[in-house]
Amino acid sequence: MIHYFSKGIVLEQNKEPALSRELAEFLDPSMPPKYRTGETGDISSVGPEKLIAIAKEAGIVDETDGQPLFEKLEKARYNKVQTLVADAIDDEPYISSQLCPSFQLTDQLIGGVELAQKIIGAQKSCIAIYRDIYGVGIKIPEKLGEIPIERISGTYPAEYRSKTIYQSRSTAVIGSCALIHLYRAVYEKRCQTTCFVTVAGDCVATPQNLEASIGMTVQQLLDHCGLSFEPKRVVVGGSMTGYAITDTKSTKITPMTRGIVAFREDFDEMNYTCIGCGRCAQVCPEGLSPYYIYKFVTARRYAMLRNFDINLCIGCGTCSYICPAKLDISSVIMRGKQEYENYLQDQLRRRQKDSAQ
Amino acid sequence: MKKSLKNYREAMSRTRGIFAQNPVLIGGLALPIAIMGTTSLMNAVALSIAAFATIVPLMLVASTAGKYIPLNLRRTCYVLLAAAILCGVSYPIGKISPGIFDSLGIYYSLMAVNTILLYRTETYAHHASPLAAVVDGLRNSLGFSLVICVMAILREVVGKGTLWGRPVQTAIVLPSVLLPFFGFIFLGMCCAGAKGLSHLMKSRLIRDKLRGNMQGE
Amino acid sequence: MKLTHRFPPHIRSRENNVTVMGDAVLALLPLYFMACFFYGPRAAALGILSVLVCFVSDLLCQKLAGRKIGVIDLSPVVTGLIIPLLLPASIPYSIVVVADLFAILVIKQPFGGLGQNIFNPAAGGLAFVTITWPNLVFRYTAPFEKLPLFGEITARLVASPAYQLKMGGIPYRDFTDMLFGNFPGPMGATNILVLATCLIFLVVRKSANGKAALAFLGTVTVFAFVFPRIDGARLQSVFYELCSGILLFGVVFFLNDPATSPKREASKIIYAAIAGAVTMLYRYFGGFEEGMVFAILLMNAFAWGIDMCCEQWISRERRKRLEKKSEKL
Amino acid sequence: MLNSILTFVALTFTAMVVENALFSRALATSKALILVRSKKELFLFGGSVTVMTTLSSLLSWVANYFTRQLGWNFQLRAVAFLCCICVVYQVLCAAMVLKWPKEYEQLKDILSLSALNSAVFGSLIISSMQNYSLAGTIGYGLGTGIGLTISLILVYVGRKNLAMSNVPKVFKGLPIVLIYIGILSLAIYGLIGHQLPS
Repeated sequence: MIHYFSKGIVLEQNKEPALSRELAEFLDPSMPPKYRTGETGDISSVGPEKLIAIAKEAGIVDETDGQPLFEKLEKARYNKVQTLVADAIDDEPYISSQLCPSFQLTDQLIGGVELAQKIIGAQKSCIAIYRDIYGVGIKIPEKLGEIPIERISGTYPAEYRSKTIYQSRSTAVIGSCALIHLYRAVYEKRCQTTCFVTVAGDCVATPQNLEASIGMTVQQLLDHCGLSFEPKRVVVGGSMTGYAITDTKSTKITPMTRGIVAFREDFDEMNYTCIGCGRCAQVCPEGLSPYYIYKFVTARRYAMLRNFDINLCIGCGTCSYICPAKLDISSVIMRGKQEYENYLQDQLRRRQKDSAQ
Repeated sequence: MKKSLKNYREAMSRTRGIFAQNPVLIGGLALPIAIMGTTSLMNAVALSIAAFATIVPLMLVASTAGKYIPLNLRRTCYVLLAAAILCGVSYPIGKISPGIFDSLGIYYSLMAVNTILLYRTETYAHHASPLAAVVDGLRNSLGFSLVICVMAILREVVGKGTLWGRPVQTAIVLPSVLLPFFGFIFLGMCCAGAKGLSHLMKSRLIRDKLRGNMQGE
Repeated sequence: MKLTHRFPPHIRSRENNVTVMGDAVLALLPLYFMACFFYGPRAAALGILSVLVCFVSDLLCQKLAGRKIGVIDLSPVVTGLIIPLLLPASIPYSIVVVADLFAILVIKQPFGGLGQNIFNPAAGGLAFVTITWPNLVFRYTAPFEKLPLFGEITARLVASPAYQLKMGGIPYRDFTDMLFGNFPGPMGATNILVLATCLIFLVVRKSANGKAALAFLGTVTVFAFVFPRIDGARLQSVFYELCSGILLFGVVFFLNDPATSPKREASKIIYAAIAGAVTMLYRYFGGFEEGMVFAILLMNAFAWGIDMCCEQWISRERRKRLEKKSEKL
Repeated sequence: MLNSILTFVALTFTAMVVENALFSRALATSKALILVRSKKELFLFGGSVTVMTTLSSLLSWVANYFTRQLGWNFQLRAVAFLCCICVVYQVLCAAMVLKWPKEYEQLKDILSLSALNSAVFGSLIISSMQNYSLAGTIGYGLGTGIGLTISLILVYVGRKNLAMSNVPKVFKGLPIVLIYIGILSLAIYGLIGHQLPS
C-alpha cells in the first residue's frame, strides 16, 4: 500500500449516488458504432505488434493524459517495463468515471489488463484505486479476478503523486477505461466511439455514470439525466481541475472528459482580503508557498520570484480550496507562470543587448 | 474662491520651500532634529533660529565660492563654517531661557551636520545665482522652522501639558509623547498629512478645472 | 441557462475569514468568564468598551482609506478583546481607550489594514500604554475582590509574581494557586489551565501551530533552567517563569496571529524559538517587569526576513533533490 | 587593563543595542532613508560610519581631554570634535586616493556624506559629554557603528516588505517607513525603560 506524506487535503468525496447506480448507455443514434476490419480468429496466436496495430486502428485514447494507447504500449514495450498499473484512481470529488466501469465491466477490464500485459511483456500487473473514499456503496475487494488491487492512500492530489512514484519505479500507467476499450477492440472488433462520463452535482436529478458517444454536447447529457434546479455553474472535467463552461450547447464530449458537474449556488462571497494565515503554505503538496507567489504575481514583482520555483506548481488547486479568503490562488499562479517566463525572456534579451553594446 | 490650477501651481512654485517641497516633510531632510529636537517649543524656536543662521549664509557661500572647491574639501568647509556660526549664535539663543542647552543636548550642535545644509547646497546652490540661492535658503529654513514649531507645540501640550513653560489645560497628558519613538510616528503622520493635503488640493482643483471646461463648451 | 465563469477548483472549504477569526474570538471568551469570575463585571465592561472602540475606529479608517466596507471583518474585535485581558482589572477606562486607538490608528491601519499589518496591533497598543503609565499597568488587585463597575477603585493594589521575580525575590505561591490563576496578575493571563485548553483548541482548529508553541516554551524553559533568576532552585524558576507574566497568553495569541507571523511551517518554528530567547532577554535585562509585548513587536520585524531566508534555503534543497532525481532517471 | 576591556565591551554593547544610534537617538535617519537604496550602499554606509566613529573617537578623546583643561564651553568643544572628524576624513580621503583611485572616484559622494554624518558627530559628543575613558570612547564609537548597520539592515528588510504590501496612497514612501522605525524604536525602548540623557 503506497502511503504519501500528509501534505494536501482530505476531500469529502460525495461520489455516492453516481457510483452505485447502473452504468447506462447513452449513444447518439446519428453516430453508428464503427467496426474495424480483419478477422477475429484465435487471439492467443496473435503477436504483440499485431495487437498494437489493432489498438491503433481502433483509435483508442487514454483518458487520463490524452495520449493514444498504441503509443503508450509501444513505449512501454520498448522500455521493457516490469509492472503494468491500471489507473482507476478517482481522487476528485463527484467523479467516478474510472471506478464505476472497472467494477461493472470487470471481465472486460481483466481481459484488457491481460492483453496489455501480454503486449508489454510485464511480469506483474495491478489496479490502483484511491483509498480515502468514504461512504461508498460498493465494497472494494482485495483482488479483481486474480489481478491485485493496490490502494493509493494519502491526501487529495494522489493521482499526480502516484504517477511520479510509479514513473520512478519503471512501471506503465494506463487508464482503466482505455483497457476496457482495448478489450472491446480486440475481441468485439469495436473502435472507440464512446467514453465513460460521470454526470453529477447538486443540480442533477439522477447523478449517474454514462457511456456516452464522443461528440455529444453537454446539454444533451444534462437533459438525459434531468436537472432538478437551474445550475449556476457547469464544470467539464474534475470538480477540482475542470474548467467552467458558459455555453452548454456548443461544448462537445471528448475522450478526455471524465465528468460533468453542475452546481446550483455560486460562491457569492469571493475575494475577501487575504489575512495571511499561511494555510496554503501548509497544504501545498509540492512544498511551495502560494502566499508569497500570489502576492508577488499580483504586485507584478517577478524579480522576487527567483527562489520560489513557480514552475513546480502542478495546478492541483488545494491552495484555493483551503483559502479562507476564497481567493483564486491557483489560477493566478498558473497565469503567473506564463508571465514569469516572459519576464525571464525579457531579462535574457536585455542582458544580451547589454553585452552586445 | 475658484482658484484655477495654474494659479495654484504658480503659488506653489513661488513658495517652493515652505509648502510644496517642504524639506522635512516631503524632502525627508534633517529628520533627526525634527524627531528629537521638538520636545518643547523653546527647543524648536532655538533650532529654527540656528537653522536661519546657518543655512542662509551657507547658501550664499555655496553659490559664490562653493563651485570651485573640490568635493571633499568643499563639504568639510561648509560643516566647519556652520559649526563656527552655531558657536556665535549660541549667545543670543542662551538668552531665551537658562536651561535651553541642557534640554537641547547634542541636537543643537548637530545642526552643523544636518542634511538640509549638505543636500540643498549640492543640488541647488551650485548652479544658481547668489540671490536665488539666498531666497531658496530663506524659504527652506522657513519651511523647516514652521514644521518644527508646529510639531513642538503639539508634542509639548500633549506631553507635558505646558506651552513655553506655562501650564495649559489639556484633556489627557501622555508623558511618553516626548520619547523618540513617538517622534518617529508623529513625523510619519505629519508627512502623510502633508502628502494627503497636496493630493486633496490637486485633485479638487483638477476636478474644478474639468468641470469648468465642461461648462465652458 | 445563465452560467457564470469561475476558475478551478470549483468546490471550496467551508472555512472563511469570519470562521477563522471566530476561532480566536471563541478562544478569548472563556478567559473573559474567568476574569469576570475573579474580578466581577468590570472585566466584561472593559472588554465591551474596548471592542466597540476598536471596531468603530477600524471602520472609520477603512472608509477614510476608501476601501469597500461590506465584508464582516472580525479582526478589530479580536484586537479589542485581547487588550483589556493583559491589563489589570482595576485599570481606568481611559487607558484602555488610548491603547485601542493607538493599536488601530497607528499600528494596524497605516500598514494597509487587515492582512498587511506587519506588527501585532494588540501588542503595539499595550507597549504604548506600558510605557506611558508603567505604575498603573503593573499594579494588580488580588483576585476575588469585587470591583465597582464605575467610580473610584479602593481595592488594595499588589505587585504580581513577575515583579517579585524581577526583584530577585521568590513568589511563594503553591502549585494549584498558580495553575488556577488566583494570584494577582493581568486580568486574563493568570489562569494557566484555561489558556492551555485555548491553545489546544486553536491547534486542533489549525489556526495555531503546535510545533511553534513548543519551540517557544522550549527556549523559555532552557533559558530559565540555565540562568535561573531564583538562585539555586532551577526547576522552581522554570515553573515561575512560565506561569508568571503574560508568557503563555503571548504564546496562544501573539505568536499565532495570522498576519504578523511567518507563513511557512519551518520558519514559524525558527521565529518562535528566537522569540522565546528575545522574551527572556527582555525579562532579564529589560526596563519593565514584563517585556513579552516589546519582544513580540521586535520579532514581527524579523518575521519577513526569516521567511525569505527559509524560502531560499528550502528552494536550494529542492533543486538539489530534483537534480539527484533527474540523474537517477 | 582588564577593567578597560570590560568597559570597552560593556559600552560597545550599550551603544549597539540600548542606546542605538537610529532607534533610541534618531541620529542617522535622513541619510539612512535617502542614501541607502540597495544592499551595496547599505554596507558601504554602515562600514564607513563604523570606521569613521572608531578612528575619530581616538582623536576626540584627546581633544576632549585638552578642551576640558582649557575650560571651553560646550559649543566650542563641539567644534573641536568636528575638526577631529574632518581631519580623520581628509586623512581617509588622501589614503583612498593613493591606494584605490578608481573606487574613490565612484564612491566619492557616498563617502563624504556618510563621513560628515549626525551619527558620527553625535556619538563623539555623547561619549565626551559622559567623559568615558579612552577604551570607553572607542568602544562606544564601534558600538554605534555596528548598531547603526544592524538597524539599517532591519530598515532595509522592512522597506522591501512595505513596498510589497498595498499601503494606503497617502502613507506610501517616507511616512510608512518612519512609522515602521517608530514602532521598532518603541520595541527597543522596552529594554531601556527610562529617558536617555539626550
